[in-house]
Amino acid sequence: MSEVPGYVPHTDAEMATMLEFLGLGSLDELFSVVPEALRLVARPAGEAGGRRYLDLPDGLGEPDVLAEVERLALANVACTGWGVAPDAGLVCFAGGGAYDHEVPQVVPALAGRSEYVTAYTPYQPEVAQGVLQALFEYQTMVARLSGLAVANASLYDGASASVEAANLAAAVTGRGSAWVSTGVHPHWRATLATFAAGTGLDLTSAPLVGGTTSWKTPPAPAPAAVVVQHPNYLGCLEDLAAARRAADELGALLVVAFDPVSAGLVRTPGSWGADVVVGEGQPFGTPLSFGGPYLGLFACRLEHVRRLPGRLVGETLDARGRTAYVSTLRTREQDIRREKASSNVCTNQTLIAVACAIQLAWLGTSGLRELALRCARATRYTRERLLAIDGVEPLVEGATLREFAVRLPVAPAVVVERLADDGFLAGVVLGDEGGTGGDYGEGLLVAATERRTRSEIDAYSEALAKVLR
Amino acid sequence: MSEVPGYVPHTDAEMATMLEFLGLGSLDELFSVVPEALRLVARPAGEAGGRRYLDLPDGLGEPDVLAEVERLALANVACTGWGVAPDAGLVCFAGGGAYDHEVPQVVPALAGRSEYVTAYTPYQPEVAQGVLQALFEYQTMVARLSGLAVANASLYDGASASVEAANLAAAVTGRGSAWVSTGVHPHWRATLATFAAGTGLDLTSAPLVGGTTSWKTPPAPAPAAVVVQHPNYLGCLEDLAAARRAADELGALLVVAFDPVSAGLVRTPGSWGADVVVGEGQPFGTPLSFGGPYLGLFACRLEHVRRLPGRLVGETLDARGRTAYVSTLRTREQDIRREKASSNVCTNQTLIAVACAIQLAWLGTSGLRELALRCARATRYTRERLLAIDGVEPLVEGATLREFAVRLPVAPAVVVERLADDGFLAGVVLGDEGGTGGDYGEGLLVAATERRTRSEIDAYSEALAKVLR
Amino acid sequence: MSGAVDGPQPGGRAASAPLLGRQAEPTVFELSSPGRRAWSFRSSDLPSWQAHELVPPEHLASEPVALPELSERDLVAHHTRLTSRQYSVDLGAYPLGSCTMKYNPKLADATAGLAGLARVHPAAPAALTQGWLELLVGLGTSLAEITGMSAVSLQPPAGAAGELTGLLIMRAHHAHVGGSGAVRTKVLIPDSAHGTNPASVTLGGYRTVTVPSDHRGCVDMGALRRLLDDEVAGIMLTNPNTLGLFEEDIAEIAQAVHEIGGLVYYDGANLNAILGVTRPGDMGFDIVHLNLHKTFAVPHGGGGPGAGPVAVTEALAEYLPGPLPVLSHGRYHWQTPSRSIGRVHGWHGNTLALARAYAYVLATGGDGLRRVAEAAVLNANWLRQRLRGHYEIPYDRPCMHECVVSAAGLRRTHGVRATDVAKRLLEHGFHAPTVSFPLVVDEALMIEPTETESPQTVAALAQALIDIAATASPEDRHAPRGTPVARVDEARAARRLTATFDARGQG
Amino acid sequence: MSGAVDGPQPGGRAASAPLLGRQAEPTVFELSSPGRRAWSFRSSDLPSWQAHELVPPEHLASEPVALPELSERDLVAHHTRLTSRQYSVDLGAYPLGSCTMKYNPKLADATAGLAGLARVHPAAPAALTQGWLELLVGLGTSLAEITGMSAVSLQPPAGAAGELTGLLIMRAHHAHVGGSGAVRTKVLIPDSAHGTNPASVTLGGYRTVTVPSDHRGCVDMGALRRLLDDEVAGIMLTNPNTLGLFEEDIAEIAQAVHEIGGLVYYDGANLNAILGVTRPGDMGFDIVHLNLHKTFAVPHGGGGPGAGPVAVTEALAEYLPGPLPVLSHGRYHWQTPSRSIGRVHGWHGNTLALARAYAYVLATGGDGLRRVAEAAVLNANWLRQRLRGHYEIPYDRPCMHECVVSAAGLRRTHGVRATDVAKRLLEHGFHAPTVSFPLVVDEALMIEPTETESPQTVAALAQALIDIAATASPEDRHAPRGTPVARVDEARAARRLTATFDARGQG
Ligand SMILES: Cc1ncc(COP(=O)(O)O)c(C=O)c1O
Ligand SMILES: Cc1ncc(COP(=O)(O)O)c(C=O)c1O
Repeated sequence: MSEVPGYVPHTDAEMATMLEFLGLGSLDELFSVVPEALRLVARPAGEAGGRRYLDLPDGLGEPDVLAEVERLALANVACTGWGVAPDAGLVCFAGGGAYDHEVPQVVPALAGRSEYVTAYTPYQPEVAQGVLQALFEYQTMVARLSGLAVANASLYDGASASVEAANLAAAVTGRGSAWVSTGVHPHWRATLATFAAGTGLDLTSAPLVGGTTSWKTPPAPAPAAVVVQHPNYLGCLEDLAAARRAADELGALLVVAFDPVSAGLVRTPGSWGADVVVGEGQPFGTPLSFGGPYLGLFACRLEHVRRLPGRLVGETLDARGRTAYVSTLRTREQDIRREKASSNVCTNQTLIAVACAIQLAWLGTSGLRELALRCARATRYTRERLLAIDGVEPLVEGATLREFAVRLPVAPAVVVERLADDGFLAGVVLGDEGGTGGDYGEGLLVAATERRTRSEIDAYSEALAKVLR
Repeated sequence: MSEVPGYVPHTDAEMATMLEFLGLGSLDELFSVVPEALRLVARPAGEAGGRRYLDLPDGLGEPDVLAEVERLALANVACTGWGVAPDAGLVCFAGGGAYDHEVPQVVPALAGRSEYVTAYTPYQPEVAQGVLQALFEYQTMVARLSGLAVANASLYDGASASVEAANLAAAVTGRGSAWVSTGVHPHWRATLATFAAGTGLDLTSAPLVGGTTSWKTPPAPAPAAVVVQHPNYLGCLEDLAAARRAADELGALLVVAFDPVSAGLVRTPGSWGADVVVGEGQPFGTPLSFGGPYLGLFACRLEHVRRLPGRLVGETLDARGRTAYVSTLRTREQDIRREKASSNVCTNQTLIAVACAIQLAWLGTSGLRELALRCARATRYTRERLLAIDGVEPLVEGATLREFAVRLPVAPAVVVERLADDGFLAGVVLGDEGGTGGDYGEGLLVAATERRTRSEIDAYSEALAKVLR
Repeated sequence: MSGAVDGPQPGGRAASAPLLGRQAEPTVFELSSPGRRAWSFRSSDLPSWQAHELVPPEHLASEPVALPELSERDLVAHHTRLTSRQYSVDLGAYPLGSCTMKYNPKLADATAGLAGLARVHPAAPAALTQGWLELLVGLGTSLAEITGMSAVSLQPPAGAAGELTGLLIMRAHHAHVGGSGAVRTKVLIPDSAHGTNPASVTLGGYRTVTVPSDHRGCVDMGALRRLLDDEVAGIMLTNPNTLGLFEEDIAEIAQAVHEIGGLVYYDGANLNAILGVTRPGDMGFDIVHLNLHKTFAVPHGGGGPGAGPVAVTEALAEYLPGPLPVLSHGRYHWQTPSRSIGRVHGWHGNTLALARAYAYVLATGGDGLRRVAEAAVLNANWLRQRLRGHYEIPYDRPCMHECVVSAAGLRRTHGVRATDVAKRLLEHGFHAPTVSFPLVVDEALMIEPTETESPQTVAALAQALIDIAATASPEDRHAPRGTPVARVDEARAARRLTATFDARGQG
Repeated sequence: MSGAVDGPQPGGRAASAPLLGRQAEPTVFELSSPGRRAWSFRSSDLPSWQAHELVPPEHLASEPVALPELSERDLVAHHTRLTSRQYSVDLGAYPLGSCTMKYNPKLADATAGLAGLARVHPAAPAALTQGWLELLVGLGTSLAEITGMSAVSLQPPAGAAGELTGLLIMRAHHAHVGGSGAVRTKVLIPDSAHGTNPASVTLGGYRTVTVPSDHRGCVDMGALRRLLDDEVAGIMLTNPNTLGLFEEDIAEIAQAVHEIGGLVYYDGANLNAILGVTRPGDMGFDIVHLNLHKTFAVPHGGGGPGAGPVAVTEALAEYLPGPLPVLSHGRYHWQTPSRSIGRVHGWHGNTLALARAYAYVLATGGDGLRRVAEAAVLNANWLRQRLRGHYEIPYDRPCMHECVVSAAGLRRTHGVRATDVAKRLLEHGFHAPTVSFPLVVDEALMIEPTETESPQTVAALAQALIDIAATASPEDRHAPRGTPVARVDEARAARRLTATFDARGQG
């Protein structure tokens, strides 16, 4: 039996007193407005008496709940790192949009403070300066990473951010289609396609040729947006100048889905002329988490700020002239604009944005660069080791930073399965993404972050060589 | 190389500016007051040049430190529970002063808040109401558990609390000895003996006869205190009326070292007439922790409050008439009383006391009783199962609550070793305590807390039977 | 002169904490000092190739992106002080109507921190993630039982995303059953609906048609029937609605909509009121989204992350977003429904939030879920009754988990608006209720105590509201006093937009 | 009338938080409501024997001990609000002299939370606890190197316990070498010593003899020599001493004491100043205790737990408390030294605090430790220099990690005492320095910035102190304003002693 059902503090005696005040004889009478025929009965001690009750087990005490959840956790093979010993987990070489980066202890220690965790959307700024200022700092850092003037306070994930970007472009241009590079993450393209069913947006693909997007054959009519990922799904740096040119020729907006870690080494999308920059913020402060909650980054030129989806925090003053922060340009949002809103986002990913802001400040200018550099070194080293194995071929050529794709003489899914026995998550199997995808041919996507060491990479390549032998 | 040596924020440039202000040319000059001959050199890049430097490795980055500490943690076989899966750890039947009780998540969540964790002793009450009020609540609860009027704000552990109790009794009575039951934890008796070397306190033992203390042959001259543990080290409830009588006959104080969990079922020591009550607070909110930090409970009659060791928080008012808390009767303490102080305690175990206060409030009246009841049930069941095994005999008779002692046909140390392979920490080996101890004969002390389930106990007794077969 | 180092503001001064000075907290950028740092990485022993050896010259950044440079100490102090400027459920009651700001049990935090859940790559094969799949199936099954539906997708990351997902399912259904000739263009929504509903309708490719409320605060059945035609794709309802009132005619509404071939959508934001008491599926709903961050104690995180699973009838299961976790032959694997609308999330949804919700479901259980609804409804009704005579109660009949009162009277008599009442409540140590929503009520205060507040707290909240009404004065426009900042100038924020530190002074 | 439930105060109101109302926070006893509860246990499936079947009647409690009865929600709110009323290092600078309130890196918290450390029974055989023993040996070895000593016991749980342990070692040594006829009864202590030193001396069975300081603030060598005779067991010193000054004559002092057969004890509370710069062992000390909660970043926890290991020369190693962890034949085990003074702790010391300290040593390393001392000493000297002219500096020469200034001037001119300056500093967003200690300085303010405060913070701290001196007025006696409570009436607390909730109204 649940010890404290539903965490309800009321004793039976207290409930009785309250009911009496209401002139009611029982808790059931509270629900007299619910038609009899629709009502469930309370879980009967003995018999259901023909009436239906909620067919769920009674609540468990805290230790039993935790034991059950821990049982489930142990039924996964997690990636090595804090809490997962080298010989109990998998050394992670998988990426494909979710990366095994270090999350320092300050991030959970601070983002886990209950004032951040248990607050609502900051509707009362006088008692929400903590969340608001943290978001203001987040917006500033995301804007800087993207090279654009303004960033919102978060979206659900990279996929949803790319949907919002396409919608913004459609609203700005008054056009009904988008030209999307095949180098954009297949899940993001799938998500774009799902939501396009509602907005009626037409999606055309631009193919990858030798690892980067070819913008040779523009669709007609001219699209609202040219959408490119940089580095793209196969890990290759794109030619953003070419993308910008393609957009210019079509009068379209350039939407760049970027890897924010890359900003430690390569030029910002804004510096290439991107109009909208989106990205997945998971690499900064969020563990792999089986895919969520992650963080949709969204930045744009200042001229589009009134079409910015989601929340935006602005700086202002309080009645005593002190600096204060507040949600601003609220008239864009669904609760005010309703059916005329260009986005329906309400709850977003604030706490993940706060964690991201903490991690970015922990990195600082030099740490971000060091992080990107270490990823690039590990990736280069891994790539060289792997390509030295007989039968391993590059899937595409092209400059990479943290990820690259290879062709293998054995089915990649089999390789992943076999290497798991040796303690490695070998990579992401191309074409296995579900939905859109499979445009890349059979291959394995291999990522190496700053967490990978020489000895891990050596062991991994040896294990791979053994499987391929 | 350490990334941020010593967590020092200063950049080299900032240090140079500060040195300049001081008219110094280098950091070394800061230490010009240190005689040359005594000085170490900074760790040389290449050579030590004959001079000595600190022979420690350079600092590690956070992930490397955590990996090293985690390696050490994995080199222990921990007890099962949160973070240690059933098949990776030992089901704990060991007690002997350290018990495997449940610590609900609220305890670390609240006691772990950095305002509690990173504050100092509350010397500035205006900004320390959090710690002070938590300690006031702790004192109240400890006083209630002990059945005495006043409790201090914590001592190091049960052992040190018993030393302080003996010292208090000596000061109150002006006498120089204590009569200590052999049922008092051997480590506590050893600690008493260690410190008695300084205070000159004479310690005489009162023997255990059939599980409880015999007060038949009082020492002469009359002691300052009669010291008894309840339930005692072998788990047996003591006859506190007899102890009180013995103390009365000698004009001595009665010091009871109690198990605070027992207060959920049995009469408080205060109700038996104890003058001073001490105890180990670990069972309330502190994990096993390899023995520390634990929590020394200390309560006494109001008449002795001016001899109370350690800190005491009192309620008062602030300048605006609002309730406030403050460290009080400070003149007892070493920083004011100096060589005349009867205790030298300064830093104590505040955070552990706060955790204890949280856990006690989480339990509440009914939870404390339920906890004690569940321990007693598990212990009774375990005892019955074990005594049903051929060759297992009770070491002593006597009513027990959470712990009991058995005699085995195989050396207990061997049994513990063998059962560890089956996933059980079988108990505490009697006579193995080091220092004082070994007064009990060869045996195994077995504890069963509320965390032990029927199936665990069944499996344990079967494994034991197998070893003994 | 002093040899002090210029530039950054001190990070070790807590003057911004309400505990002390209440100055503004400097931004992290003002705390930054060039060259200072907190970061460290794993030692890797890899060749130290330099940037120009790794990145083609045209891509190489000429200068690094400027991020704040702080010591770990200053970073910790900054955020510890920021949190001291933030109200939260863990500090006190948060009766924000429609938001269900209940207490989030601490056990769920432990769940989300488990390495065996948190360190799992989302693209790892199902064979390596059986625990996760079992958890997701377990949660989905529980939610189906609670809502009375057949199948569930856990992908939508929030309520609004769930709504849009539901509408796309509606669209796919009509496209399939109606053939390509169907011209269902409209979705009906009551005038009391939450803003996400109409916004989602638009993004779902439909037109919003507003259904008026009647004198009871419920859907006007007559008006509804007049609006129903074969262009109607469906209707979106919350029940209880945003006035906290149960739509008693729900079965008739559903029947009427079904009769014209429409579908009935349940916005589950208010599910807390009916847990274990009645089920959307039994009421006739076809599609349901749930806000796990409301009803299932996933903490709100200052505005997310949440989770907005969608549950549907058996007939609509084939349209659910995929892939879905399924059990077959004793193993879990991923499977995409035959006519799936496709993905609505980059991976599998806000999975760690889902794990929290699952822990809550296990802890609460069938018995506890009903108790939740009972206590939530009891608290709200008690509050409504207690406030009678002190505030106007526009729809004064038994409410469910929240009650809506109006400050219109105070506005008339003292010029005090709902917002002012809300700000004054902050001074009393409570968070404010939702103000100015639902739109159908003038000067609305929408109060949802939730079941985790004790009767004593609800009584104190009521007393505070009564005292505020009793002492209302034009001065209230200057409330709140004593908060970390005084009344914030929202107009100025919009007028002189400063959305980044770098825009300071440009606004 | 209202159907409200009487008795307990509301637990869901945050009026006590400085963020809001600043009322007094009710005690947990006032929040209690009979029958309410938060607890739950593991389901165990055991026979449900009742109390009277388990406990002999004479022992059975007639009524249960009354503990507060709260919901988890109210318990969480209570302590969250209490913490909001508490200053801490994580909020801002804490320049409390002699206490070394440095920032405690977050990585150490993770260390202490590791199940593989926290869930280990202290009586488990060494074979099952090899990791713990290796950790303890590793820490002990590092501390020996840092102090320049030979052997270490990690048992003492705090500084004072370390002192007493050291004095008992001193006693055991004299008993052994001097035979039973030795009459060493005195221990010398400088007049600037911390109160624990003389108290420990008494508990160690010795008599305290005070050594005066000379004009430099150091031990008066002449006076010392006059006090040295064969009744002297030894001397206890801190170096730097509690004035923050380095005892330059330390080698001569040690030699003089050694010459009369005495031992030289090092109170390691101030070790932060000399890490990697010089070592007690090299100075001639025989016994050293360390405050790991000062120098090695174990957080102070509001007054503990700490850890006070004792390190000794090779000659004294045989007296150390035991058992000690040792490595032999590739395995770790416990071993008690031959002439051990015995146990000084119930188990192995404050082990989880030791684990934190070890993590700190690993992270800081040989290079970092010296950097710690450099920055700590730099900050303190910069501060001293900056305060010159604003406060009297009784011993105005280069200091080590802390500096002592005096408010005696302010007292003369404005009636403002050191305590008032301290309270005013709270209003500026800093914790106060140590006041009225060391005793040898009139109106002492003992300021220890520590190395983890940035130059900017130290500058701001200095500026605040300067502003306070510049604006000193008799009004300062009413400081602090704006803190959760105003100046607290300490005298009343002692006069009407109320040390438990149950004593309320009896005081
Ligand atoms: C009635 C109602 N519907 C929908 C939503 C939207 O949910 P979310 O914020 O999770 O997107 C809300 C949230 O406030 C709501 O109250
Ligand atoms: C100089 C000095 N010695 C000894 C001590 C006592 O240490 P502890 O508080 O750990 O017992 C202190 C602590 O304040 C101190 O500053």
